[in-house]
Amino acid sequence: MENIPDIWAIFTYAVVIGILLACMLGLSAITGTRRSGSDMGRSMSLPFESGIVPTGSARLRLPVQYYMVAMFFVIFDVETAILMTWATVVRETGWVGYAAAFAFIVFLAVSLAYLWRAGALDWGPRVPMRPVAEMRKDQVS
Amino acid sequence: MNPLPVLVLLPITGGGLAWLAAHIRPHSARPSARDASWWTVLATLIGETLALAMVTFHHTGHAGPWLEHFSTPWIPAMGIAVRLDIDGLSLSMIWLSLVLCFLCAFLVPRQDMPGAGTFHFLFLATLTGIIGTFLATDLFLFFFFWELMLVPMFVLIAAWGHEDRQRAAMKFFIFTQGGGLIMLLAILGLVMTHFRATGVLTFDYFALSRTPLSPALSMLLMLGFFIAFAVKLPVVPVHVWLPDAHTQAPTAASVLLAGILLKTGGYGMIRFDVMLFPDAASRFLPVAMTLGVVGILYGAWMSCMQDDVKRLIAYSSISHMGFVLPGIFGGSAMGMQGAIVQMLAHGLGTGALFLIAGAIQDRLHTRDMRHIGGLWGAMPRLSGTGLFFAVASLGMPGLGNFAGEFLVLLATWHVSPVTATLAASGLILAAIYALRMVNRIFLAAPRTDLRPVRDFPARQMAIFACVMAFMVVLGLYPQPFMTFSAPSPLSVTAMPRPEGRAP
Amino acid sequence: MTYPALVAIILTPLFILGLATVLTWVERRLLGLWQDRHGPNRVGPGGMFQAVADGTKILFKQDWVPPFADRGVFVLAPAIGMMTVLLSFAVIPVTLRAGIAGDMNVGLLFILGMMGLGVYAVVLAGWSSNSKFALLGGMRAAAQMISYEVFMGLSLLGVIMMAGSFSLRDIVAAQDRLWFIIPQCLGFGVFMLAGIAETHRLPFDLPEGENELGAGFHTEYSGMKFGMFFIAEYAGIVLISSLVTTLYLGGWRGPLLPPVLWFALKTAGMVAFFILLRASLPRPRYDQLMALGWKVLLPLSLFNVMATGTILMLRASL
Amino acid sequence: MDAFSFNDTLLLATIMFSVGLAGVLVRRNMVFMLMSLDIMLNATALVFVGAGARWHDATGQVMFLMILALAAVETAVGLAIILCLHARGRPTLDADTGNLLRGRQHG
Amino acid sequence: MIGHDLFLPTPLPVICAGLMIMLAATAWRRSVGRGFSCAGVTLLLSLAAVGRHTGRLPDDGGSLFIQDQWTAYTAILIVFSSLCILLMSWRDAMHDRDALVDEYPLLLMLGTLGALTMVFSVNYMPFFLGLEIFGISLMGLMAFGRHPVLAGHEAAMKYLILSGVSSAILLFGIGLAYGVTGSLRFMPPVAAGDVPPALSVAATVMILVGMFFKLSAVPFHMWLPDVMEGAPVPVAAFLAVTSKIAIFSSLVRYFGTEQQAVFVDDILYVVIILTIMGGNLLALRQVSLTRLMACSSIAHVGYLLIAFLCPGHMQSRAITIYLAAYTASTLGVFAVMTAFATADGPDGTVIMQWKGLFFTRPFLASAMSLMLLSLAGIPPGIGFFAKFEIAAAGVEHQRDILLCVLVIGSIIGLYYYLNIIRVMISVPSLPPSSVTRHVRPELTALVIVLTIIVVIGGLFPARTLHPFLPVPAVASGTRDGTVH
Repeated sequence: MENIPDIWAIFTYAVVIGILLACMLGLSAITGTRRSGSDMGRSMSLPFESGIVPTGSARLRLPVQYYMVAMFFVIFDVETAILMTWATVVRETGWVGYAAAFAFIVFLAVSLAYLWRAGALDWGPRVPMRPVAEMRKDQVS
Repeated sequence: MNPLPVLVLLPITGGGLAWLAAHIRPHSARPSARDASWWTVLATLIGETLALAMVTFHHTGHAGPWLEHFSTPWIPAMGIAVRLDIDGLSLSMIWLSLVLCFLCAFLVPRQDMPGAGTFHFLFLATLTGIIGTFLATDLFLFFFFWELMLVPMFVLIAAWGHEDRQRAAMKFFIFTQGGGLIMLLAILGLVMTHFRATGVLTFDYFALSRTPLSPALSMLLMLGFFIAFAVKLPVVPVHVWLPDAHTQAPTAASVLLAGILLKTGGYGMIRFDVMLFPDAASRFLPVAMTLGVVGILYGAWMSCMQDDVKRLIAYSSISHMGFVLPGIFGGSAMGMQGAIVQMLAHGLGTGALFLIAGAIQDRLHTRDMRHIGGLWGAMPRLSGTGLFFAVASLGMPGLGNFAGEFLVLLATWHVSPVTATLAASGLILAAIYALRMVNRIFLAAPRTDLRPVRDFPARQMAIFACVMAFMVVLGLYPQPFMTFSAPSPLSVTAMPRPEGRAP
Repeated sequence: MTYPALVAIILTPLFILGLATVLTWVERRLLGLWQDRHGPNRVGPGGMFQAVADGTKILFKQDWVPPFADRGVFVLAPAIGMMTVLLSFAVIPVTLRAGIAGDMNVGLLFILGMMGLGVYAVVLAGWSSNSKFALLGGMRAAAQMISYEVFMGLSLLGVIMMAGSFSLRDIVAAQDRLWFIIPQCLGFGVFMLAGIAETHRLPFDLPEGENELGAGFHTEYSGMKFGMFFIAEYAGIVLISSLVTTLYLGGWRGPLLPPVLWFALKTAGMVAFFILLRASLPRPRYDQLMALGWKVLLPLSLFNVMATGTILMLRASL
Repeated sequence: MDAFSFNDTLLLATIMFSVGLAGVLVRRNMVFMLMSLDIMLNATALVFVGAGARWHDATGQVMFLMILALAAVETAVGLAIILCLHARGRPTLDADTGNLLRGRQHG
Repeated sequence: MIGHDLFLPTPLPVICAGLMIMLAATAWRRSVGRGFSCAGVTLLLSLAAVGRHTGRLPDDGGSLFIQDQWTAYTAILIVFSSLCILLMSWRDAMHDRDALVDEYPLLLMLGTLGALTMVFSVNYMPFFLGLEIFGISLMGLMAFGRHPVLAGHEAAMKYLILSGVSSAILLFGIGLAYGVTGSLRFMPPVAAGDVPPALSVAATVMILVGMFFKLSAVPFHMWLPDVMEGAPVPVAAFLAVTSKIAIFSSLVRYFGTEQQAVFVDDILYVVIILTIMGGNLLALRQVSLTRLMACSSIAHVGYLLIAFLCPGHMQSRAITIYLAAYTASTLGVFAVMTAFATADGPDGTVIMQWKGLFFTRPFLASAMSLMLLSLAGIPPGIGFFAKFEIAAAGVEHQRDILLCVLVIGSIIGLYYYLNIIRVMISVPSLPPSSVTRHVRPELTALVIVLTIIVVIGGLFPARTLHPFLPVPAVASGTRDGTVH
């Protein structure tokens, strides 16, 4: 384990950064101006929505794509992790390792193709292409 | 060609044919086409009888007690083979079965029955199981048939029975199956003991009979067998299924149940309990006697309490089969003979009684004795038959039951006079319930206005007459039956064996 | 741990902070230059002290935590953002010797991990603000960053395969004959795009998207906490630039000049490139951004991995 | 010259595992249950890494990767199911409200 | 270095390839029929490939997979049951346009792949992989619920959480075992070095607990009825049959058939008693047929474990035949259920829907009765012989208490199986003419085939089953020969 000193160095570094950040936050807390009571205007206690008084909860229901991206990330990131183990030893594992990685990537690509075709990668509803004539008809009527 | 597998397979094949026959032209207008299924059954029974007759009369010249043997490997790895043997005991039991089946086939009303084909198939399948049970000398095979006869019987009761049929069928199945599983363990225990002692894995009855057993173990195994048979017989604490099943079953099934299925219990006790574990059986005698006496008295007492005809007969069966127990375990040849005769007589008598009760129910649509009465005037032939069998049931000297009961009581007297006395007092109760039944159904004033009902036709009366004749012969001159149906001792294995059996 | 190393450890974050602060000025000046207008030019010579003025202002602004926000998380979020970026610098080998833990054998993985943690900063900021704009911005940022993290990792596979190591110093050493930008041009392209998306810089700054979402995930932030997000972004630019330098441009290697200078030059060039991109490119729609990632970059980087592997294997076996 | 002995690793892993298990048992929010599950899985992954270090054997790390993949897939599938439940009109993430499968019983 | 010991039983790559082709085909253009036929062809191919393998078993025992009679046997069972389940779902898939069922055969194949991997593995790594592939594909399958959609998802979620917990426990045990022995070989750990033996005991116990969870043995059984009720009927069959075969086969391979450590025996003893009694008693109260089948499958696991606990010369046969009997009969029940279900009418999951079946559809009713009787252990079904063998194994080892439990359990079981037959016999509430029949040739064929298997297996077990008899794991010495 030759990188033990490295770990300690990084640890120290992290501590130093932590202290630094704490100083920054603390300093601004000390130096910053303060308002209290009636000085705090009503508008300061409202979330910013471009000048409109907010209505409803801020806990929105988000489009499903966000969740899908989360799932795909989880999957593909782990695939990356597995590929990385091969990446460092490409030459050592030889053609067998190459074949394994190749199969793996093919599987991955096929799954990606499947996801693509299934529409999982599309954001928003698919807008059907309509011929121009039809749109004209709509306008006329 | 060896007749034994034919005996076993013929009924089920016939059953299949009967089922097919009913399905070929089910809606034909001609009665002969509608009854095709029934004719097939009849043909099967006749064929079976012929085969049996061949066995009976072909080998009378031989000296050995085992009349016939058949063996073919089945599951060699487990030492399981299809081993069928027949001796006098099995033979007489099968004869009894056939006679009763004929009775059923002729007397059970067969018009307007839904699913006649299936009914006949199940009926014959039950018969297969029963005959298989009487013939098998491989313990696994025996168990196989033992289980096999339950299923069709279950369906018969559950599908064609009376009001509360399904609960009764479940009760019947679970009790018998539970007993069967315990017997399975006992069989396996015996086989394993034999395997440990000799290194040979076999289910052969004759081989297993030579297994060296410690007294405790043999007692345990004997009990395992005993429980299964006791459920079937039935012995008192485990009899609960019987009144329900008998009452709710359709007539034919009642006859099969009372006439034959109960006998498999007795047959099993003789063949397996006493023959395989003679020491344990003799040590078990006091318990068996107590159970027997309790059964006699309890059955008779309960029988006196009933209003339902079929229920009354069912309880009387318990009482009658109570005599079998001390007879079998008494250890004397006389007791054994008495038990066998009792079984035969009870099979015929009770079977006939159930048929009569069924006939009454078909005609009057009730089994409640409080609503029946004065049948003598309306149906003299039916009533006369009923009277005859009721009297047989109470043990009238000169009829089969008397011979059986007398022999058993005599044998018991030698062992334990107190028991014999108590058992004999059961006969008094028997007289009460039998006469009470006769009195209320046939003799008392009519309770309801009897619509014009059909009496037994002459054809049926002829059959009943045959049965009555049997009963009389059994009562007056039982000796031929006794010698004929004595169980073969194990030491004498069968006659010339072409295949050569593993020892 | 040696004394000089300790000094380096303490000075590095300060230096990076300073650099990032200065970069805010540099960027505005450069944008002015490229867009043919003036940048900040009042404070100090050439507006040089503009950054100092901004810093001072930020320090004295009100330390405001909105009452509707989730207080603890709200304060923590910018610190996390800052922390992950600064920590990533630890494994960057400025020269053969300089660098805090440049020898770390999983250096590249460490950086990827830190970038992964960086997502928390924006998500937590957006969530804890309890405001619709902030939440939407945070979610957009999260989706974008985690998506592009996948492609970034995959695009790096080519480099790792060629170098046979995760250690950044080994990777630089493997480029003694040829910079990886040439054999790995595909990977480089993907990595650049992913790097821009990771730092949510223009043109991929949809999480902030001021014309749609106010200021995105840091809408409710002000004062030093906003400043930290701001600084972290510039530190991120420096980080990506120095990573590109290390991974694709041969790191400190170069003729004549000392290694440190070479490294600084290359990094500065990359930073300038970032700013140039901002000056010249329009912003795509969000769905276009995601489609670009999943439908173009991912297959491309998979292809890159396979191609690199094939060539490596062929070369090894011939 | 191991940085941590196997027993220390094991201790840490056990603590993590217990925390995760407690989480699964106590939390009723399905997302939190998923997270607790991941903690449990990560604890087991830690055991493998520790054991691999003890025997200087790479298979431990291979198992670690496998567990990582498993955790990822399980999380993904779990999220998908939660999403479906949510989309089909179950407004809450509370696991206790799922009572469609109690089994109707006699009486 | 990897190239030398790439030992791979052929069914695995065959199914993998089939999976990829199917996935690509789905991506190209969706077609339910093609997906199903592709899956069927792949399963048939893999059935043909059982027993073959590529590469050669390395001498140093570092292999991940193994190929012997036991694996061949269980693999055949698994592929066969998958085929049956594919057939069962055919009708729903082809005639229910609302459901997006293109992925259904895909997931089914994936599950089969997982089960096969488990069966073939002699290393924790592929075992664990197989377990998870199986579990995760199952979650997907459950969500295909046709009628109460939410129920399917709820079932899947329940399964996810519980199987996740059990996987974690199992994995922790494996990790401990690895820490104790330094090897991932698939066998109970034997402590080496300075690690206290308590660790290896803990490892074994945790692995056992994990396996019991997956097998749904009693203290860990509560999920199975819920999950099976929520899942579509064919998926419930998959859960009840395939997973049981795969995990039980692994259990046999893991502990071998030799005498185990005492504590394992004790644990098993208690678990068996609880499992048989618990499963049967639970089943008594069910009105849903799928739940009832779930409970009965719990009980059957208990019976199987009795044979597992009785090493010796009966054991191998008992386990083999019982597995076959259980598979055929359970599949039969589910096949009849699918055949009974109609698209708009009753789906057969509630027992009362079966009322009067003997009069409306006698063939189905007879087949159903046969299967149920076989499960209950009554001739002429194959289950009779199987239970007989189990009892024989138990008697040989004088496991008296277990045998009593077996008998009591069987009697209770008899009650609820018969109860279904009773319901089928009772007079129908509807006149026969009003019952619409949807006769599907493939389902009829399936039911007939299974019926024949059950009857022939019950009447001639010697002829039909003994050629397949495997020599499980250690007892044969194969493991000793291959893994040192």
